[in-house]
Amino acid sequence: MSSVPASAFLALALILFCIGLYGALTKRNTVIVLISIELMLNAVNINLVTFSKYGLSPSIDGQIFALFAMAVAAAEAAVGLAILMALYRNKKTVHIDEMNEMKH
Amino acid sequence: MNLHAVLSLLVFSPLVGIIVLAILPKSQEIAIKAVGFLATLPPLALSLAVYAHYLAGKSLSDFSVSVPWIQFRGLQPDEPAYAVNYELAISGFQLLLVVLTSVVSTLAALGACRFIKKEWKGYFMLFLLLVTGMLGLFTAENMVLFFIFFEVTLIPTFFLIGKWGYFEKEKAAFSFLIYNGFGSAVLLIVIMILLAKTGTTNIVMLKEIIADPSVGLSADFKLGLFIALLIAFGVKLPIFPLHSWMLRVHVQAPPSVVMIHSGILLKIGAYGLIRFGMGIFPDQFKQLAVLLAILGVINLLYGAFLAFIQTDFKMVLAYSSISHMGIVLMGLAAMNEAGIQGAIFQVVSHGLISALLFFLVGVLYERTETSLIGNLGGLAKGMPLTAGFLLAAAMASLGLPGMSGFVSEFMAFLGLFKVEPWIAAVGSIGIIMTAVYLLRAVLGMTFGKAFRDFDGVLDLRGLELVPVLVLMLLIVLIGVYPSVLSSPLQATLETIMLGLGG
Amino acid sequence: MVNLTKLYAVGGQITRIVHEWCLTPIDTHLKRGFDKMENAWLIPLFPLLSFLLLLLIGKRLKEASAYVGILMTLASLVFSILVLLERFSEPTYLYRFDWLTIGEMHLTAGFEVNQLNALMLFIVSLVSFLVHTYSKGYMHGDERFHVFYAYLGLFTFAMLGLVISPNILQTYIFWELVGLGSFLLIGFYYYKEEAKAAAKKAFIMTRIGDVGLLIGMILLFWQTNSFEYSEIFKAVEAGAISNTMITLTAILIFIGAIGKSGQFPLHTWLPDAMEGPTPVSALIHAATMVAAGVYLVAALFPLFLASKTALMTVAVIGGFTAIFAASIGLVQTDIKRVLAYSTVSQLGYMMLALGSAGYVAGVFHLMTHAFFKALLFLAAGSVIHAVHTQNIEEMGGLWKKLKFTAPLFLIGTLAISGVPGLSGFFSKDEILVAAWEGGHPVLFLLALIAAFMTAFYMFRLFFMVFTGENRGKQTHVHESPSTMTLPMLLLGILAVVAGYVNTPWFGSFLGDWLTDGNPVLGHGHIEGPAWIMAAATIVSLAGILLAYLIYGKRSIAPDWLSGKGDMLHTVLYNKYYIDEFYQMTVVAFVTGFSYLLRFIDVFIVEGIIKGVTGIIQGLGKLGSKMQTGQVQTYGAVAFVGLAVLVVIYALTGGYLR
Amino acid sequence: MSLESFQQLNWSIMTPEFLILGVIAILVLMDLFMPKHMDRKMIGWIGIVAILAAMVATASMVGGPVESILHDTFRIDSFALAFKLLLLGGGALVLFLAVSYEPKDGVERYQAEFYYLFMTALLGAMLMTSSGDLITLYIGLELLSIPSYILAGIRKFHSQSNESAMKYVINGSISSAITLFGMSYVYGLTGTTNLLDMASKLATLSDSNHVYLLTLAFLMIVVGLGFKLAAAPFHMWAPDVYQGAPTPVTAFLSVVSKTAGFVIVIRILLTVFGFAATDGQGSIPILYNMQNYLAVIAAATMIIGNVVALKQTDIKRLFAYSSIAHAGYLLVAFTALTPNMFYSIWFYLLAYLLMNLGAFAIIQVVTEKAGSTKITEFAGLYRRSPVLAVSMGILLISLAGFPGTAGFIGKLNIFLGALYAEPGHYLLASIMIAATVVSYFYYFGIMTQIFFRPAADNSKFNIPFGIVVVLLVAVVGSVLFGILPNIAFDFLQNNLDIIADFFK
Repeated sequence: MSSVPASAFLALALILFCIGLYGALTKRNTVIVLISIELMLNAVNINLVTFSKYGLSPSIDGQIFALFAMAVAAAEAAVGLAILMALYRNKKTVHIDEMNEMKH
Repeated sequence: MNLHAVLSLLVFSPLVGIIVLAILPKSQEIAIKAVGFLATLPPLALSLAVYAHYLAGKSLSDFSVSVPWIQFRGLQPDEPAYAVNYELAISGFQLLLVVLTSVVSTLAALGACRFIKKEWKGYFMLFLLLVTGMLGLFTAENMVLFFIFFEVTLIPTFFLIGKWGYFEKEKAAFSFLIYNGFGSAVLLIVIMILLAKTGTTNIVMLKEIIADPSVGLSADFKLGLFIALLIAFGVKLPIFPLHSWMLRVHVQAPPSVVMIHSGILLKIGAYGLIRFGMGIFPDQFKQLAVLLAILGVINLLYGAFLAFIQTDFKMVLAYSSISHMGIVLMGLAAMNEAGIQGAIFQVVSHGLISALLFFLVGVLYERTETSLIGNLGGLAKGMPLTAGFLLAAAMASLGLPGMSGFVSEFMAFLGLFKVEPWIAAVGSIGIIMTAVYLLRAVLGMTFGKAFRDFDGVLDLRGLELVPVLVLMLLIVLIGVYPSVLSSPLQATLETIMLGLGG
Repeated sequence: MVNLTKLYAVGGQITRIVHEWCLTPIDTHLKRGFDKMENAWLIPLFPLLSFLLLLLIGKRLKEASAYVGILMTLASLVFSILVLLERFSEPTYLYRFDWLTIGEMHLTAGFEVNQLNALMLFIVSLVSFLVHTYSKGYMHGDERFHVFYAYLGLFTFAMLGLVISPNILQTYIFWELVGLGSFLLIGFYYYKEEAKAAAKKAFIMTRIGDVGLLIGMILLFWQTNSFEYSEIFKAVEAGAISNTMITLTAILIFIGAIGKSGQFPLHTWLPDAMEGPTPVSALIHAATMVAAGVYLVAALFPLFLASKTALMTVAVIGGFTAIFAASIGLVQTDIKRVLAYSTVSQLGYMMLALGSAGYVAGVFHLMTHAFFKALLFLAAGSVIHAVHTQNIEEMGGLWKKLKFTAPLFLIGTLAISGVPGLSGFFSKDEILVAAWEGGHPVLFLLALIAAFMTAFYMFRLFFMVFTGENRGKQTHVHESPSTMTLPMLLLGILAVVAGYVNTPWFGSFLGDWLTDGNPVLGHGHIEGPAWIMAAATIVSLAGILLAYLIYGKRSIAPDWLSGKGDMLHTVLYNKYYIDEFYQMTVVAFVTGFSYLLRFIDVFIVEGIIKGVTGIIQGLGKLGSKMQTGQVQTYGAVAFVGLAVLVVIYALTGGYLR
Repeated sequence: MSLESFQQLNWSIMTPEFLILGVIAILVLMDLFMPKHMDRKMIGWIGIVAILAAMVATASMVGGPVESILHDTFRIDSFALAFKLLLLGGGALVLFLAVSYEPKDGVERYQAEFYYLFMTALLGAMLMTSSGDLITLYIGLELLSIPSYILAGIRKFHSQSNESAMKYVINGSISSAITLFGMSYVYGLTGTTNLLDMASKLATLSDSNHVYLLTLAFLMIVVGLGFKLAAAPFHMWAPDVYQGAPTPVTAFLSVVSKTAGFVIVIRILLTVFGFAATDGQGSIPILYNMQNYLAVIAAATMIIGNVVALKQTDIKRLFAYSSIAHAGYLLVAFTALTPNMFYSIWFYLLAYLLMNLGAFAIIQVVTEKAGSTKITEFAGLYRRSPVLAVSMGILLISLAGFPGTAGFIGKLNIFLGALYAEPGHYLLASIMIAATVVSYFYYFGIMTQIFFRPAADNSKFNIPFGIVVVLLVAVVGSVLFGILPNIAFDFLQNNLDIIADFFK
C-alpha cells in the first residue's frame, strides 16, 4: 500500500470532486444531482483520510472529520430527497430545469 | 439663560412642532396649519435674539457648544478614538444664513397654508424636519454633523416634492434625491477621508491640520479632496453641468417648497464651498481660482441665455438661479474681500429674492393655473399688486441698485475685476442678459394684451401680503443699508482672508 | 434687550443726521439760514416721500395725488433755488459717510454741492415741478393717475439723487434708478404692446451702456482705490494711472453715457420711448435723464481731459450722432418722434462740445436745451391733448385754435433752431466755437450742417402742425387747461432768456462760475472767430427759409426730397434700418446662441446623465436576465467565479509565476 | 480523557446552547404529545422565552475571561459573546415574526416544527460563534444549514416554497462541499483541526508549493462561504430562495444566517489565514496577500446587489438583492482588515438586523394580507396604515444609510475602517458609496409606492402582537443607535475586548 503515493489519493479526490461538481451542474435529474453532491463530499473524505495518514503531520483528526462529514452528508441527502418528494408531489417532475418558477 | 443651549434650542425647536402635529388628528386643518406656522417662530425669535446679541457687541462664541458624541475606534486598540463631537457654533456668516433660513421658513410656512391643498399634517411635519436640518447644517461646527443635517434635509425635501408637487413630481423628487445623494456621497468620502487621516472633523482644527505641512498629506491629495468637495457642493449650488435636477425641482415642487429650496437649500452649496472649500483648503482654492471664475461665468451666461428662451416662468427662474449662482462662484474665485463678501451677499440676497419670486409664482399659479408666459399677459390689470411685486422682485433679481441684488452683484464683479478682468468682462454680458430675460418674462406676463380675461382673478390679499412685504422690505433694506449684512461678516471675512494668505 | 443707542449706531449715520437735525432748536436752523447746502440731501427726499406716500395711499387720493407730487417737487424746487443761490457765494459742500465696508475698504455715500450739481439740481427740480403741474391736466381722467405721480416722484428722486452724488458708485446707483423710473413711465400704458416693447428696449439698451459704466467704474476703482470723484481726479492729476487705463476707463464710462443719452449706436430706444405719456417725454427723455449722460461726462471731465483719445471719441460720437439723428428727424411724421430725434441730435451736440473740451458749452447747452426741449414737448403734448393724434400729416392749421400753445411752440422752435437772441442761439454758438477751437474742422462742419437740418425739420414740424389747412378729422379742438399752459409759459420765458447768463456780449457769468476754482475745466468762455456766429445764424435762417418754402408757402413741393431721392427718403424714414440691423444681428445671435445652449442642455448635459442611468439600468436588466431560475446555472456561475479567481491567482501571484 | 475530567469541564459556559437544546427537545416531545387540535403557537412562545433566557445567560458571561473546553472545540471569548448576542436577538425577533405568520396555505400542520427548526438552526449558528475547531465549525454550519433547507420548504403545498428549498439544498450542499474541500487541504498542511494550532503551524510556512496549495484552499473556502454570505458571484441562489421561502424564513436567512456566515468567515479566515505566512516567518500573511481578491468580491457584491435590485418587482426578491448589497458592505469592512473590523462588522450587523427584520415584519404583514409579494402591494400603505408606513419609511431610510439611523453610523464605521487602513481603500469606499446612491433608487421606489401612490383597496391592517414587538424593537433600535451609537460602541468597548481575546 505504501507504494501508492499520497498525491495519487489527492488526485483521485480531486477528480472525484470534479466529476461530482460536473454532475451537480449538468444533470437534469435531481436525484442524480444529489448523488453527485455526495460524490463531492466523498472526495473530501478521501482527502481527509489521505491527509490523516500521509499528511505533513498525520493525525487522527482527519478521520474523525471524515466521519462527521459522512454523517452530515447523509443528513443533507435525506433532507434533499425529502424536499424533492414534496416538490414532486406538487409539480410531478424531478427535472431540475423545470424548477424555474422564480426567476429574473 | 444658558447661552450654550441656545443653538441647540434654535435647531431643534421645530421638532416640538412635529410632536404636536403627530398628536393632532388629521381633520383639524386649521390647528395643523397654525401649529405648522407657529413652530417656525421659535427659531426665528431665537435667531433674531442671537443677532441682537451680536448687535449688543457681545461675542458670538458665547453660543458655542461642544459635547462628546460618537467615538469611533482607532486603528490600534491603544490609539485614541476618532471622536465626533456634537458641536454647534455660530459666526457672523452663519448667523446671516440662520436668520435667512428662519425668516424664509416662517414665510414659506405661511405660504404653505395657502398653496398646499392636501394632507397638511404630513406636509408640516416634513417641513419642520427640513427646517431643523437647515438650521442644523448652518450651525454645525464639524463636518460629520454638517453632513448629518445635510442629509436630514434631503429626505423631507424628497417627500415634499414627490407628494405635493405638480405633474412630474415623482421624477423631480428622484432627480433631486439621486443628484443630491451623489453629491452627498462625494462629500461623505471627503469627510471620512479627513476623519481617517486627521482624526477630527472639527472645521477649525481641520483648517490648522491641513495648513500644517508637517502632516503628511501630499498636495495632490489635498487637491483631490478639494475637487471632490467642489463636485459635492457643485451639485447643490448647482454648477454647470450638474444642474439639470434643479430645473425639474423648481418646476415641479410646490411653491412653498421651492421658496425653501431655491431660497435656502441651494445656498448650502455656496456655504459649503466657502466654509469647507475656502476655509479648509485655501491653497487648493487658490490653485483652481481661475477655473472657478470661468465656471462661474459659464454658469452665469449659460443660465442667462437659456432663461431667455424658456416658455415657462418657473423655468426662467430656475435658469436664473443657475445664473445667479454663477455670480457666487465668480465672487469666490476673486479671493479678495470684495468678491467673497459679494458672494455671501449674493447668497443671502438670492435667497430672499427667489423666495419672493416663487411665492409670487405660487400665487399666480393658484389663481390662473398656469405659469406659462404665453398663457399669461396683461396681468397688471387684474392683479396689479401681484404684477407690481413681480416686477419689483424681477428688478431686485436683475440687480437694480437700491435692492440687495445690486450690492451683491456689484461686489462680486468688483472683486473679480481686480484679479481676472477679462473673465469678469465676459461675465458682465450676464448683467445685460439678466435684464433681457427677466424683462422678457415678467413683462410678457404682466404687460401687454391679456391672453384671457383675468377679471375674476383675485389679487394678493390678506396674509399673502405678509411674506411679500417682509421679503421686499428685507431686499430693500440690504440694498439701501448693506451694513446689516456686512458688519457681521467682517470677522468671518478676516478669517478667510487670513487663510488665503492676505 | 438691545438698548436704543446701540440701535442708532446700527442705524448708522443717516439716522444720526436726521436725529441731530431734528434735535437742533428751530431758531438755530433759522440763524444758520437753514444751512441750505448742508441740507441739500433733503432735495431728493421730497420726491421720494411723494413716491412712498402715493404708493401707500395713492389709490385713495385718486387725482388729489397730483397735489402731493406738486407740493413735494415744489419743496425740492424751492430748496434747489436756495442751494443754487447759496452756491454762488459759497464753496463746494461735501458730506459723506461709510455706506459699505468691504474688509479694509470703506465705500461711502453722501452728497456734494458743486457748481454743476447745484445747477443740475435747479434744472431738474424745475422741470420736474413744471411737469408735475402740467400732468395734472394732461393725465386727467386716467385710472392710474396716482401711479403716474408715484412714478414721477420716483424718477425725480432718482434724478436729483444722481446729480448730488459725490462719487461715481452713488452716481451709478441713481443712474440705474433713473433708468427704472424711465422704464416704468415708458411702460405706463402697460396694456399697449408698443409701450411694453419700448419700455423693455429702453431698459435693455441703457443697461448695455450701464455695463460699460460699471466696468469703467470698477477698473477706475482698482486704479485709485476710491469711487470719489475728488480722489479720482487727484489720481489722474498725479499721473497715478497709466494713459491706456485712463483712455479705457473713460471710454467705458462714456459707453454708459451713450446708452443713457441715446447716442449712436445705442440711440434707438429713445424715439421708441415716446410711447410713454408726453409729460414723461418732456421730463425724462428731453430735459433730465437723457442729459444725465452729458452730466456724467461733465462730472468726470478731468478724466476725459487726461486722454486725447477719449475726448476724440466723445467728440466724434457726439458730432456723428448730431447729424445722424437730425437727418432722420427730417422725414419723421410723428410729432414726438421728430422731437425725439431732435433730442438725440442735440445731445450729440452737447457731447461734441464736451469732446472738444468745451465744458461750459456742453453744460450750457444742456441747460438751455432742457428748457426749450421741455417746452417743445409740453407744447406737443398740448397739441396731442387737443387733437388726439401724433401724426403731423393729420394736423395743420392749429395756430388759430391753440392760441396759447402755438406761440409757445414757436418760441421753442426758434430757440432750438438757433435764431439769434434766444437761448439756443448762444449755447449752440458756444458749441460751434468749441468745436472749431478744439481743432475739429470736420466735426465743426457736421455740426453746422446739423444746425441747418435742425432749423429745417423743426420748422417743417411747426408749419405742418400750425399752418395751412387742417388735415385731420378732429373738430373739437380746444386749448389745454391752465395747469398745462402755465408751465409752458414759464418754460417759454426761460427758453428765451436763459441764454443770457452766458453770452459773448453780456459776459459769461455761467461759464465763469462753473469753472471757478477748477482751472482744469477750461475757461468760462472760449473766444472764437466772429464768423462762426454769423455762419450759425445764416444756416439756421436758411433752414427756416427752406422749411417755409416747402411747408409754409408751399412753393416747393413737399415731396421734393422724397421725390428726388426715393431711396434716401426710405432709408431716412426707416431710421437707417438700425433697428432691423440689430434685430438681424444681435437679437438673432442671442436667440440662436440660446437655442444652441438648449440643445447642449437637453442632449449633452441631460444626455450624459441619461446615458449613465441607462448603463446602470441596463446592467440591472442584464443581471436580472441572467437570473434564469436554473439552479445549475447559478452553480455554474459560481464555479466560473471560483475558476476565475484561481486562474488570476495562478497567473499573477501563484504557481505559474 | 476520563469521565471525571469530562465532568469537571466547565460546562457552564455552554449554558445558552444547552438551554436552547433542552427546550428544543422538550418542544419536540410536547409537539408529539399535544392533542392535534391544540394551537401550537404556544410552542413558539416557549421558544421565544428560551431564546431570551439564553440571551440572558450569554449576557451574564459578558466581561468574563476567555474560557474553552474540549480542546478548544468550544470557546467563549468576546467575539463569541458579541455575535452570539446578535444571533440570539435576531433569532428571537424572527420567532416573533414566525408566531405571527399565518399565510393562506400556510404552515398550520407543521407549526411546531416551524418553531423548533428555527431554534435548531439558531443553535448551529451559536455553535459556530464559539468554535475554535474546524470540525465543530463545520458541524455548526451544517446544523444551521440543514434546518434552513427544511424551513425554506416548510410550506409543503406551495410550489414556490418547494422550489426555493430545492434550490437552497443544491446550492448549499455544493457550497459546503467546496468549503469542505478547501478545509481538507488546510487540515492536510497542518495535521490539526484546531484553528489556533493551525495558525501557529502555518505561521512559519515557506514552501511555495504549500503556500500555493493553501491559497487555493483559501479561495475555495472563500467561495464556499461566499455562498452563505450571498456574495457575488455566488449570490444567485439568494433571490429565488428568498422569494419562495416563507417570510420569517427569508428574514432568518437574510439576517441570522448571514450573521453566522460572517462569524465563520472571520473565525476561519482571520485565525488561520491571518497568520499563514507566504514566505517564511514574518512575511505577509495570505489573508493580506489576498486582500485585493476580497475587495473585488466585495465590490462585485455591492454593485450587483444594488444594480440588479433596481429591476425587481417582487418585494422579497428586492430585499434579497438588498441583503446581497449589505453583505457587500460588510465585506468592505472585512477587506479593510483593521482591528476596527470587529466593531464595524458587529455594529453593522446589529443595525442590519434591526432594520432588515423590521422591514420583513412589515413585508410579512402586507404580503400576507395581499396574498402576493409584488411591490405594488405597498401602494397607498400610508393611507391604509400610517404607522406601518412611517415605520417602513424609517427602516428604509436606515437601510439606505441616511443619518439619524443606525444604518448610517454602521456605514460610517465601515468607511472609516476602509479609509484609515494603510494604504486606504479609496476605490472600494468610493464604489461602496456609489452603490449606496444607486440603492436610493429602489429604497425610495418602495417609499414612492407607500406614500405617493393611491391604494388599490383601503382595508386596514390588524397587526399581530409579534409584529408589533419586532417593529417596536426595530424602529426604536434603528433610531436610537443612529442618534446615540455610543451606547453600542461603549458596551462593546468596555465589556468585550474582541481583539485581545480572539487569538487567546
